[in-house]
Amino acid sequence: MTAVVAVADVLAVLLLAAGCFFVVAGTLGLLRFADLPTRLHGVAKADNLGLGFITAGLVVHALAHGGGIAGGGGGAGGIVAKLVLVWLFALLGTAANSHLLAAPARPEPGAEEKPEREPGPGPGPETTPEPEAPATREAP
Amino acid sequence: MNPDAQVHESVLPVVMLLTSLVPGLVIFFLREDQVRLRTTLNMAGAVAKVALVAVLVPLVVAGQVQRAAFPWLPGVELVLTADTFSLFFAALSSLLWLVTTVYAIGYLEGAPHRSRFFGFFSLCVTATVGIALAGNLLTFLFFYEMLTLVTYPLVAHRGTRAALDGARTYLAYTLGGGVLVLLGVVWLTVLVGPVEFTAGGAAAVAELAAERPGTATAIGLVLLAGLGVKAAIFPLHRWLPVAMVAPAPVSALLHAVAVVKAGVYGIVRVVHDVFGLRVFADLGLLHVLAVAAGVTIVYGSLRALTQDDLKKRLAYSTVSQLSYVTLGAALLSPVATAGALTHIFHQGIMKITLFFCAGLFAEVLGLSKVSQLAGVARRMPLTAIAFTVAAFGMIGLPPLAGFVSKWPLALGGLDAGEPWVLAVLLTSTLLNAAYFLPVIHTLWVRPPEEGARWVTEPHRVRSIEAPASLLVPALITAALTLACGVFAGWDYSPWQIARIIAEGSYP
Amino acid sequence: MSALLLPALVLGPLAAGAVAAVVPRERGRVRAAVGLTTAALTALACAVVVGGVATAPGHEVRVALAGWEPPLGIVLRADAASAALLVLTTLVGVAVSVTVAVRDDAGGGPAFWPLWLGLWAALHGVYVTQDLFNAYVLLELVTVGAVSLVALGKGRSAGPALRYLFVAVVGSLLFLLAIALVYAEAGTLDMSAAAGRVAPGPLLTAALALTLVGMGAKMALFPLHSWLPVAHPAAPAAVSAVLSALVVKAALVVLWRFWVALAPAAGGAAHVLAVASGVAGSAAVLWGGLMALRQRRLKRIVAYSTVTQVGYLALVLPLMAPGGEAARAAWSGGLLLVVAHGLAKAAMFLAAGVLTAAYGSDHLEDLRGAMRHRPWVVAALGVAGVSLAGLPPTLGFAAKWQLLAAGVESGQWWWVAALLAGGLLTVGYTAVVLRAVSAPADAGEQAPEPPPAAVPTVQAAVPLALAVAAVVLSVLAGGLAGLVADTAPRGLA
Amino acid sequence: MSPASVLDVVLAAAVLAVALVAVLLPSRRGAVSAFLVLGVVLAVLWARLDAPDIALAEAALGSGVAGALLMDTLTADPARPGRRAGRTAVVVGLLAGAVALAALTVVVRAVPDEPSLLPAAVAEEIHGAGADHAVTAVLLNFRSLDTLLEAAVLVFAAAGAGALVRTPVRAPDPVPAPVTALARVLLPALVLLGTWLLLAGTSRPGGAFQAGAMFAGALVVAFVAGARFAASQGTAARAWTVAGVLAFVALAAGTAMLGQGWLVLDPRWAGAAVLTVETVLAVSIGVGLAQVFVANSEARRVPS
Amino acid sequence: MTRLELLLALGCAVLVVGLVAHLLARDLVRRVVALNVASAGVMIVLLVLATRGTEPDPVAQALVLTGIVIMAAITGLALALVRRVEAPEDEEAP
Repeated sequence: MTAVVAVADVLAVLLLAAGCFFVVAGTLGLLRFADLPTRLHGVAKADNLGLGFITAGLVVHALAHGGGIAGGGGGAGGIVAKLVLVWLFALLGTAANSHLLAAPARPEPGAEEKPEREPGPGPGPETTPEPEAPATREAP
Repeated sequence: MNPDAQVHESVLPVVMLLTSLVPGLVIFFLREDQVRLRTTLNMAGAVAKVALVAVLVPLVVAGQVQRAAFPWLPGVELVLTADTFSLFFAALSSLLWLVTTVYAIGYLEGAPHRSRFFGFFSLCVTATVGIALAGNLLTFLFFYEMLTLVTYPLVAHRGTRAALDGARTYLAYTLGGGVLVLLGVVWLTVLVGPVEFTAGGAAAVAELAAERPGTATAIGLVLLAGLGVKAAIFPLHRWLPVAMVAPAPVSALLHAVAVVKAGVYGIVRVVHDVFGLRVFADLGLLHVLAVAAGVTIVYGSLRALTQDDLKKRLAYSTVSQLSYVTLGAALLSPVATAGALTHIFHQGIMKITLFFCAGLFAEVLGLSKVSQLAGVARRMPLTAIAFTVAAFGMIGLPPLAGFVSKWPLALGGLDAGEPWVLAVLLTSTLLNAAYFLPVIHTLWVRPPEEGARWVTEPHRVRSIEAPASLLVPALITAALTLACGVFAGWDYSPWQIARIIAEGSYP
Repeated sequence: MSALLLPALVLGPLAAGAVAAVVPRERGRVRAAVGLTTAALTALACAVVVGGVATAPGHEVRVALAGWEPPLGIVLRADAASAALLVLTTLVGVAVSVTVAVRDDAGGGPAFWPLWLGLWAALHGVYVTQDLFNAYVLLELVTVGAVSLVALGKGRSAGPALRYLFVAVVGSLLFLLAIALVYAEAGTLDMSAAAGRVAPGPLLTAALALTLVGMGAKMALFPLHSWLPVAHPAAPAAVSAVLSALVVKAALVVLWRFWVALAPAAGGAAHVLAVASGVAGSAAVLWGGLMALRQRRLKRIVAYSTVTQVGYLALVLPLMAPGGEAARAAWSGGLLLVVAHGLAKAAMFLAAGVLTAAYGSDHLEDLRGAMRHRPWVVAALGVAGVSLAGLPPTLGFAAKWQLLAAGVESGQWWWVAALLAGGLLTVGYTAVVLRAVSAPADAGEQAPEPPPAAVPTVQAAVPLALAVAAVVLSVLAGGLAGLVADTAPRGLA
Repeated sequence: MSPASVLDVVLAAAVLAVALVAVLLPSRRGAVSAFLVLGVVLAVLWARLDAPDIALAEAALGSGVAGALLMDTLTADPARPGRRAGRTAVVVGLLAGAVALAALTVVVRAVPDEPSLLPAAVAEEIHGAGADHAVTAVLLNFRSLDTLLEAAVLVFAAAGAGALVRTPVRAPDPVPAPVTALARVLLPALVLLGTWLLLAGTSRPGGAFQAGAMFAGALVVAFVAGARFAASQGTAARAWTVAGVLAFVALAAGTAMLGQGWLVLDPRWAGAAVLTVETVLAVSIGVGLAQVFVANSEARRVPS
Repeated sequence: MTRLELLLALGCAVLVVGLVAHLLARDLVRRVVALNVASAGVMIVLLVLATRGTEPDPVAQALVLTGIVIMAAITGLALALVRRVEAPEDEEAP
């Protein structure tokens, strides 16, 4: 029996590591990309995926150990359900936020194509809260 | 203050206070035009108080002391006792309050803010009588500070810039004094518990003086300095001339009776009934007090010489005369003490007459400078007579009241072995003559100047030279000056009662 | 009976405040009606409780809420000190309620009532609570109520209100940390229970220091006072009266109770802190007095006067230190001063409010004719000034007498000097106000004073009523001091 | 006491780091964003300190509602550039801070390591206290006055903030499509979660305040999504805001008149009393916090 | 350095950081944030005290819960005041 638990633990650790990797990748994307849509794209996609892996890792861990730090009723099943719910709400939140942040930047669908833009794509209109975190972003 | 008195718990002392407190509070609420009601209230209060004094004097002389005590804070209580000395001062206050009320009603005819004036006027007398009847140091302090508060609006009554400035100086000095007295009283009460005025000084205080002379001396000095402000001892006297901006009745009552006498009365109480003469002398404070008084006597008279404004001259004269009492109280001889106490009474009567006359000259003829008074006697003979009688009394000519109180002071000085007192009294008498006689000479002998406004102006020939309500009080007090001198032998005269009180201080 | 009523003192006005909040703002009269009935009922309840305290054997009325005794439950205890404060709060509270009921904008609009009743309930709570954390929550309720009331003032009152909120919350956080440290050592939150379970050491010293600084900030003790002269004048007239007379006392009461319960066990450290409080108090007395002399606006003078009086109240800590007779005198003197200052300060601010309403501004130059047109309001200012200065025959004199006696008894001459100097300064700025208000007759060349706007007579009479109360209550001073004397604190070891 | 484990050290470092970032970022937006992160990290710390109730409250109230209020202020960024504090002031501040911190750490080391009296007392008395979960029992029975006054603080803060609003409140009209979509999903979920938290409070971490925060979140989402009922500051809204306090006072008065004394909950019906009060309290806190949010959002709206 | 001392020190550090930043900051919203940080510091101290025994101390936790709710209410009031302070002058009083 302990063999299954050991394998589950290894699997959980792997999944958690993958999750962390994707979250870090998403954050790097946020910092490295130039304009708003691409940065939004990076952080939304990668973080959600990372969170999915972390949730999966925790589910495996919970199944293996029958209840974890969250404790509470419903044994492993309850926890798994709650973890999945957490992930779903996180997805819902990120989706809505991405839409809201990106909406003003997208040109109106009906408007005609604007004449040739001036050379070099300037950074998208600054609507996102530009965190002056000491990110070393060299000007485009 | 007499040692063998039986003490009766009675409500009389409280009634003494209420006779002026209640009318005062009611008058505050009267409208300006309710003159008749205000006058009746004033007069009723004044007469009632004098009547009460008349009732109490024989009782007290017979040895029954009326006492009323109220618990205030744990361990300390407000005490009102009507013993001989307190009644002596209360009699003076109520008598002169009655006379001054009449004078004030006449003087302020048609003036604005009279309800406010007479309200504070009554509160002022309440405080003065409160000081007189105070049975212990705390009660004395209570009314001493209240007196300052209620006299400030009187001094500032006219509301002119000069009046307000004068009142501010007055407030600064007297409150400074008040704070010192407060410190002294708290200090003493904390060390020896509540101090009752007892003839010959409180035992507990004597004990303190024996154990801790340093502290006792410090307390004595603080109390003397605090009381010295109101007793106008040099250099704390500067507020007195400045407060002359007040209307005449205020100057008369405050600076002849209420405020200044409170200070001197306080000094006598502290020296005689708190520390006791012997203890005060041993601490060496008696000598300090005597010297200060001597200096003030001479200084006051000197400054009076140079004052052209009549009220300023009288003010400096008061500064000097007050220190007679302090000097008398600071000499180790019963005769001097008796003289000092009598002088409280006599100086009050004489000085109030002079202020009344000054008020008359200012009110009727608009003259406030001595130089302007040339030949005024022709126009206002009665006022001039009253002024002259009071002036001669102040100089100390027999048979007037002044002589009756100055002579024992001189004897006391010799009796106490302080010959320099005689020299001070002599120089002061000469100086008094030097600043009063020229005024009398100007009044009677010098012809009125041609340009003088009151001469050329056609004046209606009235039956008497000034409104009766102003003239009669002046004449009454002048008559009193004469009576106190002539009938000094009468057993209820100020001199006799003063002698009884003085014996109490030498157990 | 009074034990049953004690919690009603806190919960009654609270519920009334909640009800008043629900009444729509347009129906101002209904809110005023709720306010006035609550004021009346509260006054009755206070009378019963104070009577209960006076007659109860140990001079205390005690209720364990929810039936749980400490250390688990919260205990409300009204002793002589609470009785004095309840008397003060009732008098000032009724006066303020009547003033605002008679004249709406004195309270800053209909929103005044719910906030005021909530504040009133919190004040009652602070006076009677025995539990440290309960005191913290009550102080926060006082702060929220007071800040919101300041923000009702006309003109730019939001800035001063925010500044007051920041200072008050910083003070509360420091006090909360002090509670945490005491709880860490004593294991209980009840003050009297904790007193026995604390020992001299860094924890208790830190707790005392934090409470002194925290409450010092909330009651505007010098050097943490700069928000008060900005906030109090900005508030509507009736609110500034409540702030200076009552709200400042809430933090003071908590400091005193904390000190009386825990300082004796702290040994030497408490002496050092008491002296620090004394120095801050003396500095406040001098600084407040001097600044008050220099102000040209009436409300700012009165605000700086509060800074001075808070200085006096801070002197009580060092005066209580030696214990014995001095501590008893200092404790009863402090309480009398709290009541005397509360009445006098409320009278002064309400009078300033009437004059500002009549003359449109509180600059001394604009109030020239006030003596002639509004003699009774000026009289209230005068009598209040006399009581603040501690001159007879007012209650202030009794308080000052007790404090001086304590100072002399324990030989602490510095505080005696500060007390005396403060009295003179107080008379100083009162005289400045009285002089400015009674326009000198010979200043004929200035424009004749503008006829004052009509002010309801009741609103003009309230300040004088409070000032006279300050005089009349001096008769009760003995009773109160006696009541307090036997429950006085034991001195610092 | 167990030595500090790696997780504790990492967590402590994280909290301190985020706190420093939150206060040092010069721009208002940066500070608020960092504050939200701090809320989450603190929630983790509370969970680590075996305080799930507080973790819930921190997430829901500390960073949730307070975060929403702060984010709301960002939309009205003032044009005024932030004046920096004077050089000397900064130096003095830092020095004072360092000294204070050093003193506090010395003091804090003296904290005795054994538990206080109260956990044992609570454990002993909890059986009849109307709630099995210790924290809820303390909040609503042993120290019920604190909870009542705390709700009062919220009521009068809402009243104070409401008094500052000058013009009538209108729900935001141009509501972007994703918001309505999100609202349609979130609203029922939040209400359901809130109710669950409320009911769980008697036996597990949860209770009135966490549930109240959930309801407040629901109302805020409804307001942002343009629902008119969420924007109203009418009598109904104010009635609900004060309902919690009034219910509590009514209970207190009732127990005083009829029962054995103020707030004395008889074990027989203690559970029912606790639950009813908690329910009214939760809704009242939800509406109260929402009123504060609405008052804030409205206070910036310039009457066009 | 036991866990208790570490976390208590953390609480004090966060409190001091919050208070100093609150007193130095000029921007009103940053001051409100700093105040919340300081409050979090005190809550850390209180909660760490709750973990001293085998069972977590429910009373200390109740105190922290009350503290958090109060801090949220005060933040709401403070931000409403910030709005009034920064509102353009034309908004007259009611």
